[in-house]
Amino acid sequence: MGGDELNLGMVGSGGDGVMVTGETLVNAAAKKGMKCLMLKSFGPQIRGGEASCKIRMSSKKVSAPPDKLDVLLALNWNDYKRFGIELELSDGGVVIEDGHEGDEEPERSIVGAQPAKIYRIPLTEMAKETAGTKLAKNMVALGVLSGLFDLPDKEMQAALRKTFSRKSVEIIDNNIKAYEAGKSYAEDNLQVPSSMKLVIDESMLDKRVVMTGNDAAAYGALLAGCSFFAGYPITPSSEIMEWLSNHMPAYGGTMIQTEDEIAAMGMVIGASLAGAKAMTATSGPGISLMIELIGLASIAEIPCVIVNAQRVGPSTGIPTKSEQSDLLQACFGTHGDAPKVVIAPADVADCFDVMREAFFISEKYQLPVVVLSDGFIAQCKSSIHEPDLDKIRPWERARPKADEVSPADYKRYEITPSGVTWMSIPGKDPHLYRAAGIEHNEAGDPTSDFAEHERMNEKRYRKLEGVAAEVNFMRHYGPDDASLGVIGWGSSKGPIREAVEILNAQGLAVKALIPQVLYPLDTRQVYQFFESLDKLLVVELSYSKQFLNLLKAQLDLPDGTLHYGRSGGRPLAVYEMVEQFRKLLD
Amino acid sequence: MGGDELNLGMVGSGGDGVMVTGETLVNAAAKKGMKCLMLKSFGPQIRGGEASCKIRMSSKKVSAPPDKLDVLLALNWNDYKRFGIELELSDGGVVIEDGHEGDEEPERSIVGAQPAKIYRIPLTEMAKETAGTKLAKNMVALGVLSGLFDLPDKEMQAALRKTFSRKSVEIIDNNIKAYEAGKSYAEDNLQVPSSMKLVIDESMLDKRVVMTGNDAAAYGALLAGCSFFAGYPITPSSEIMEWLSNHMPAYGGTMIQTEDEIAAMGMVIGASLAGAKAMTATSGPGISLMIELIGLASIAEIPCVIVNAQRVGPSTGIPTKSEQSDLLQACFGTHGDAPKVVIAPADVADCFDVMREAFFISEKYQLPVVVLSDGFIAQCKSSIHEPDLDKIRPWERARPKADEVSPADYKRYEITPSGVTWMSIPGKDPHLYRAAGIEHNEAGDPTSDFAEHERMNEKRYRKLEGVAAEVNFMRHYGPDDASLGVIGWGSSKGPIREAVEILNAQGLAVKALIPQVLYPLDTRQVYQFFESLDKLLVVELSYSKQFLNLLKAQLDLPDGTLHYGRSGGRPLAVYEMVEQFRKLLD
Amino acid sequence: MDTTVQAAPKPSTPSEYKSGLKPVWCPGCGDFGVLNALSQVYHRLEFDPMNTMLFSGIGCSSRIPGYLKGYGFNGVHGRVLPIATGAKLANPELTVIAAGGDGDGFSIGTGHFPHTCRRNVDITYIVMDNNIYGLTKGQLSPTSPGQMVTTTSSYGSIENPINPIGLAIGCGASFVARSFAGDIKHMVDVICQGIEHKGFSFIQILSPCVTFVGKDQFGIIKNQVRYLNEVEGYDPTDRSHAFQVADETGQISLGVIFQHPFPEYRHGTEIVRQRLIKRGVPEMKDLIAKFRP
Amino acid sequence: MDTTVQAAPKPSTPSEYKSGLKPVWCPGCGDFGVLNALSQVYHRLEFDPMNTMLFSGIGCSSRIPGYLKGYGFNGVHGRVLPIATGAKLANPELTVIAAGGDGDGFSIGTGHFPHTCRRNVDITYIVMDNNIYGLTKGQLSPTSPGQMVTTTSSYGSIENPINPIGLAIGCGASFVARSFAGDIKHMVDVICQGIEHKGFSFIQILSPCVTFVGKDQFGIIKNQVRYLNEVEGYDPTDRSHAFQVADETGQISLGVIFQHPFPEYRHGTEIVRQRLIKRGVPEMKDLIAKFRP
Ligand SMILES: Cc1ncc(C[n+]2csc(CCOP(=O)(O)OP(=O)(O)O)c2C)c(N)n1
Ligand SMILES: Cc1ncc(C[n+]2csc(CCOP(=O)(O)OP(=O)(O)O)c2C)c(N)n1
Ligand code: SF4
Ligand code: SF4
Ligand SMILES: [Mg+2]
Ligand SMILES: [Mg+2]
Repeated sequence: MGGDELNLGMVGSGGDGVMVTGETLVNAAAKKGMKCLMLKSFGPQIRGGEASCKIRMSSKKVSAPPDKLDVLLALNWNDYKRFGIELELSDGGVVIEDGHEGDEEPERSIVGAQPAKIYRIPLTEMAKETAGTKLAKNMVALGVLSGLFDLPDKEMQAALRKTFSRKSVEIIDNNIKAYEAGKSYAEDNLQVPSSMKLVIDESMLDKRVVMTGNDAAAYGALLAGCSFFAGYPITPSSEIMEWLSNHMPAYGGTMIQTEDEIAAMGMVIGASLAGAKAMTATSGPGISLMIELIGLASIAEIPCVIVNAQRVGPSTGIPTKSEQSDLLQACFGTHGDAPKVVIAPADVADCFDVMREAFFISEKYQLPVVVLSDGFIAQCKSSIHEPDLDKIRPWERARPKADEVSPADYKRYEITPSGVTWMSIPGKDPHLYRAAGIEHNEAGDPTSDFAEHERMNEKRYRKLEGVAAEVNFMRHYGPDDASLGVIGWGSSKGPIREAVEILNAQGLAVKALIPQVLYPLDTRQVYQFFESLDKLLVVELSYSKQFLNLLKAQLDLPDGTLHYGRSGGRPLAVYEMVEQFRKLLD
Repeated sequence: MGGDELNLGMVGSGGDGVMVTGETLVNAAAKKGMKCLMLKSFGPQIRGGEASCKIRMSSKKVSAPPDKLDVLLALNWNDYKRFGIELELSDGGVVIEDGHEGDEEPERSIVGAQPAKIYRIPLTEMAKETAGTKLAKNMVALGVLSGLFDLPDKEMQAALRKTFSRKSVEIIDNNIKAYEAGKSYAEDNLQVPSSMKLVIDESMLDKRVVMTGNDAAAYGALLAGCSFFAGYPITPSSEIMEWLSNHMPAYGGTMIQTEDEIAAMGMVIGASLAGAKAMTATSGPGISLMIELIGLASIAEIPCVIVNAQRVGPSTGIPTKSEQSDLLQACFGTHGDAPKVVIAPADVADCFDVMREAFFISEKYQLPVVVLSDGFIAQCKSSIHEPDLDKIRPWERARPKADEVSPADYKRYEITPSGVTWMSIPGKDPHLYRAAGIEHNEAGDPTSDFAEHERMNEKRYRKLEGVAAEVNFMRHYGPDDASLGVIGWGSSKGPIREAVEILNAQGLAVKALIPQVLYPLDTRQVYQFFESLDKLLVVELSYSKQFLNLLKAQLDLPDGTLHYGRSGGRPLAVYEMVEQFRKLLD
Repeated sequence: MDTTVQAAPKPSTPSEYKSGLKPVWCPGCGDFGVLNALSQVYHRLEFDPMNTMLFSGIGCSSRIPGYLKGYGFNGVHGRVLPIATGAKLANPELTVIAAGGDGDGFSIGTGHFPHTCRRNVDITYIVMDNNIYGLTKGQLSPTSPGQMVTTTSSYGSIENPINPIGLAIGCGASFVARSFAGDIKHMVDVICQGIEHKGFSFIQILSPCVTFVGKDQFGIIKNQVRYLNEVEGYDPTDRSHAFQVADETGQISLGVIFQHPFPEYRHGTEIVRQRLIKRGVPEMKDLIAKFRP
Repeated sequence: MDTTVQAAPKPSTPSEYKSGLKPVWCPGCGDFGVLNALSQVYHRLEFDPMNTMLFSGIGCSSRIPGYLKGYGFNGVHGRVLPIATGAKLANPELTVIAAGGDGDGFSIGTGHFPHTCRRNVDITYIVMDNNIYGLTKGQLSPTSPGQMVTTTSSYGSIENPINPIGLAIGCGASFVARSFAGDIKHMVDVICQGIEHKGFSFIQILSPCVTFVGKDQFGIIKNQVRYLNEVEGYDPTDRSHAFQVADETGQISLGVIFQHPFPEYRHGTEIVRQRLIKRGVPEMKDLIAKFRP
């Protein structure tokens, strides 16, 4: 708390403007070159019900969602009841609430530590006074936070202007007034220990952008050359198609909302056959419907990228919450032996790079690539370092070269050492062929010969060897020679990484490995990681131990490997990870 | 060869009547109390193209498909070319072909050993002479086989009459004449060493029925109390619905062909909610479409049985050939953590018992049960021991008892120690509830609370512990203390079992384990099996080692466990298994 | 029905037919109207909740089974028709109602609709049509009018919307009606007729989404409605007439648009069963004889 | 198109448009007629195989891409329309044809049909309708007539068959036609018109299954056909007239039953694109500005 980071939670009713306040903070942080991330949570009401958010900001790295809160802003204690369990106060944390000193105490039952201090501030009253409407109470609160924690004023005001940029000048001015009133109030009346002030390391000033994982994935796909998107809305992935709906048409690409996920996957396959870099994005229920056609893309060797922003399952599950329980489906969900690649972004920024790799792999190896994002990454509004746009180099599919193979000799599914065969493009290449979801010979004609089937299986799986060898995509944290190691994946990276850093700083030799190409796993690298270990802990957010099972399927885990897993629904916490590490160290 | 069994192959063009001949033989064998099984194979023509079949008959147990042939009946050598690789002749095997001694030699390139003897017999000519049509040449051939190998004449004639029972008396008589002519011809002109004659052990005379696995599954389901079937045709499972189409209506049940597999699974869920024991049957592509709704049945805890008669995958694959590559999909194909039970019949007769267990498990534990049959079992016409109809005891779903819980207090998803909660039935119980595919609290109302989600995951998975403990369904072969063991599943059982028996007879200590409830695995039993072992071999027909991976996910395999797997497309052969065993013994 | 059952007292007012759970809908949402209408239907037809099953898919509208007394099932997106059909076929004594949104029914669920129409199983299907995807926050729906800007049609929809009424008639549905969430009495009448119709009844209810389409929808619709039962000479059994109503623009006809009695699915199954019984049905165990060689 | 391409010589006779692979169909199957007709269509319209894509699902009929020159795809059961749509949208210069069976199109694929009609993407869809599931050996199809006995309707079908022509018109298809595998010349004419139609064209071809329905089908159909182009005053743009044809019994009308020009999907996308271009399109990399705080 304080010092180099601030963890802040807010809760309010519909109309309290919790999300607007949060996003303004994220923007302000980004403007000041800080890292920042925001986790939203909503009540059951479709719209306008109670909501909460948690924000973590720092000049240094921020890779995990906020654990316990330094500050809790309660616009409404009744709503806090619903979210309390997600809004745990840390030791020494403070609470800000709407009200007058001296009024009757509201009913509070704060989860976590007893607050070091409760500031009662007449937010609503000040809003009415300054902005003429109680709706501005969130802006008063923002001002209070700014004053109390010494947040960068210039950036706060700029962010606030951005937030209201579509509103009238009058509204903007009123909100600024409300903000300023809050700020003065805090400066005049309140104080927190200076240790709680956020130290902004100006040397860290940096090019920041504010994105969610869905934004990064959509933009990354566009830059990777994706010109065709077909999809069907579903939480928490819809924003990918919404962003592309906005930005694809201008570049001549097609974004189409289909009747269902089956049609989406079908169109992606058709578009890819016709030469486009094509993708879809969905969540668990949508993947379940696409399974058959993912298998088709596998046997017919059609490049395509499928984003799955995982949510809590099974079935409809909890659409707004995140989990890591679609992993085995991604790897093994199709019937038959159907090779595909599964790759997982580990944070918001990463979505950008992962899309690049996904298109590279799928176009080069001509197979479906599943990008396993999750609800946390997908929707977490973050201030991140601007992605490296120059790293994008769209890969061109290998086509039969006119001078190397004549149309008559061309065999679409010729057995090659790499498993990859040239793929001609209709309208561009005279090398005609017929693709098939039925088992086929090298020419693409149906066969029921078992020997041919075996050879084709070999060919198709050989491509995975190439992927495992070529795509080196794994994150390491901590000293190489640590004797205690953790392996995790996806958005668990954040808390794992921070826990490793915390413990390393305390002189404890722990390390972590986050494979990103989860299938096929580059087992060499993993075994190397195991070498120094006395103990290995596998970490995931799946009740049924899917990651553990996936690892077991692909390699031999060290004896006595331990597992820490639980259902999703809330992100892994840094302190939770530290606790797990400590248990192992004992 | 000879002695206690006969392995016979036939090949011919459309119209040669290969299948009719084969089925007649199976019936004859069954009438004589013999075990017998027949494996069919067709060319690419939709109908009326070349076809072949292989038959294995014996008074003793016959649990594997025929390996190498004792006799090859070639009605047409051109067709043999296409099937040769599936029709391998064994050492000392004989060939029967249509033709005259002295005619120009046909072009033969027989796969396997050189024939000990080639009998050229004017089948067509004799057919014309006796029956007035060359169409009867298959019956002449049948007569020849009967004479040559001393097959039971009375039963042959009766079976032949059964085959033609819908034809006119004249046609039947003509076919009988053709048969008799063939028989006399063989008795008069040919002879095989007496060692090749089939010894029929009259003490084995037994109640036999002729069924395919699909027949057994359909009939088993009906007897288990299944009153609702919804499905969509697909090879090789369609015969289940076809049989039920015929037999269900009379008993008040419903069999409905739906617009697709999604609708089929949906109707099954609806019917089950409304109180019926409900099932569907399909193959890989259909399962892929049902995945989403299987997940729904899992979270909403709705009993249902789904038969998957596996075929070669992925995608459309080879519809007419068998493989074991839908295993991981069955266990882990749904998104989210969605417990279900996977159970595999190991042979044709077994389909009957497995359906009983499947309904028992699904009704008792209120979850989807996937019955993983395969194309070989599903369509293999077999003479088997009549199933024990008395073993069927339809299980009644546990409903809230009026005197134990009032409708107002009833909670459909109450957390219980066993994970199972009473399930009321509309129209029967006043204990109303709302089921949901969304995560829910004990009452069934939606929740997004992560703690509640964790508790519900625990509840749902707890049911699997009950299943693993209660349903003891595993086959053991060979001496308990053998140091070499094989573990396999499904239709691999046949060849594994025979290989074990052969090697045991030779004094070699090998044993085999065939778990039938594959998920959740009763690991205690498996570990017990491991105890005596120096070496373990995992056997399956999946290129990507699905069974091995499933085992690894559920237990720790002994160090140095070996694997023998290959793509499907042809069944595992006994000699292939023996070879694998021998390799290990070396 | 079991004799041991202690019958629960039947609700005696419409509001007693509500479950008591608080709807998650936005204030003003059309779906509240549908819920109120259904509770009145339950009351008017004196439903025994124990014999009533209300099925739905996923969407704002699909939350409705949670709010009514009876057996309910909030399934998955798009599959309400097969699930409801299965329940009715398995347990024909039940009153089975299916409900859901325009996306649920006419986008992801399209494939089941023609087949449900032609089978004519005796269930009632209520589509709460708001021309948008409400639950997922405002994407294009198959009934969104051309040019509509949504989060997935940033520059206006370029697709021709589906016409649920025309489609239903084209698919041979035996009962096709339309009502409006702004007129509870009308909804109650039409839904009652639908439920009493023997066979599949389809009812489109215009149920505005105040959040993602707009509060003005109620007014816009109200200004265009006409009631078919007030239209002189309107004959709902006249198919081509019905097609014209389906194609109308500028006005919105409410009421039973098409109704045509044709045999219910169960009629067919019963005939078959009776025929078989007459022939003589063997003991199930005796079927084994069919497999004897 | 790349300049490096060595153009293959264009086939110069209908039979040169065949791939040479031997069809797996039963002797006498109607699908042979469709294949022959298509090879003549390719020839008449002077297709360059390199620019032609023929898509299908799974079924006997769906084997057809194997037998014609061009790019082909024998996909999975029921998904031919989305796959073909994706190809056409991604590569609008191609001629895209979709083909398949009645089960493929109107049972498992039903859900895609109304949406393909309303999108009006410029592809041609040929359904080879034999009223049965051929490949899987004789089960009930959605176009099997009532009472038909099949392996899955042991006592006669109790469902009302789907009416593909009526459904297509009801779904707002812009081109709806019917032809017959027994009349090659007619098929060629109608298919050419369908391909030349701008937008989605749907053609039902009655293509008898001699094995599971019967050889007599050709004769039965032949006895009932009438040719719409010989019917005086038949106006294919008259929707209600077209519905009557769809509903007819006792006779079978062949030809273009309904045709109505309305804007093709691409028309909509092009308008949007031009509008955006006029506004000014930033470099893709400059879109990053949208994310600056
Ligand atoms: C297979 C699947 N795809 C997508 C979704 C996401 N989803 C939930 S509701 C919905 C559409 C909601 O629209 P509608 O059916 O019209 O209902 P409304 O909310 O408007 O009442 C979608 C796309 C899902 N739950 N499952
Ligand atoms: C998902 C799926 N379900 C079922 C099948 C099995 N199947 C293959 S073709 C077919 C139907 C064939 O009928 P139709 O489409 O009318 O084509 P036809 O053979 O009559 O030309 C079926 C059910 C399949 N391949 N995939
Ligand atoms: S989003 Fe629209 S449809 Fe959903 S509850 Fe709100 S107003 Fe109703
Ligand atoms: S089964 Fe019927 S549809 Fe299929 S090829 Fe034979 S005749 Fe044609
Ligand atoms: Mg809607
Ligand atoms: Mg057909």
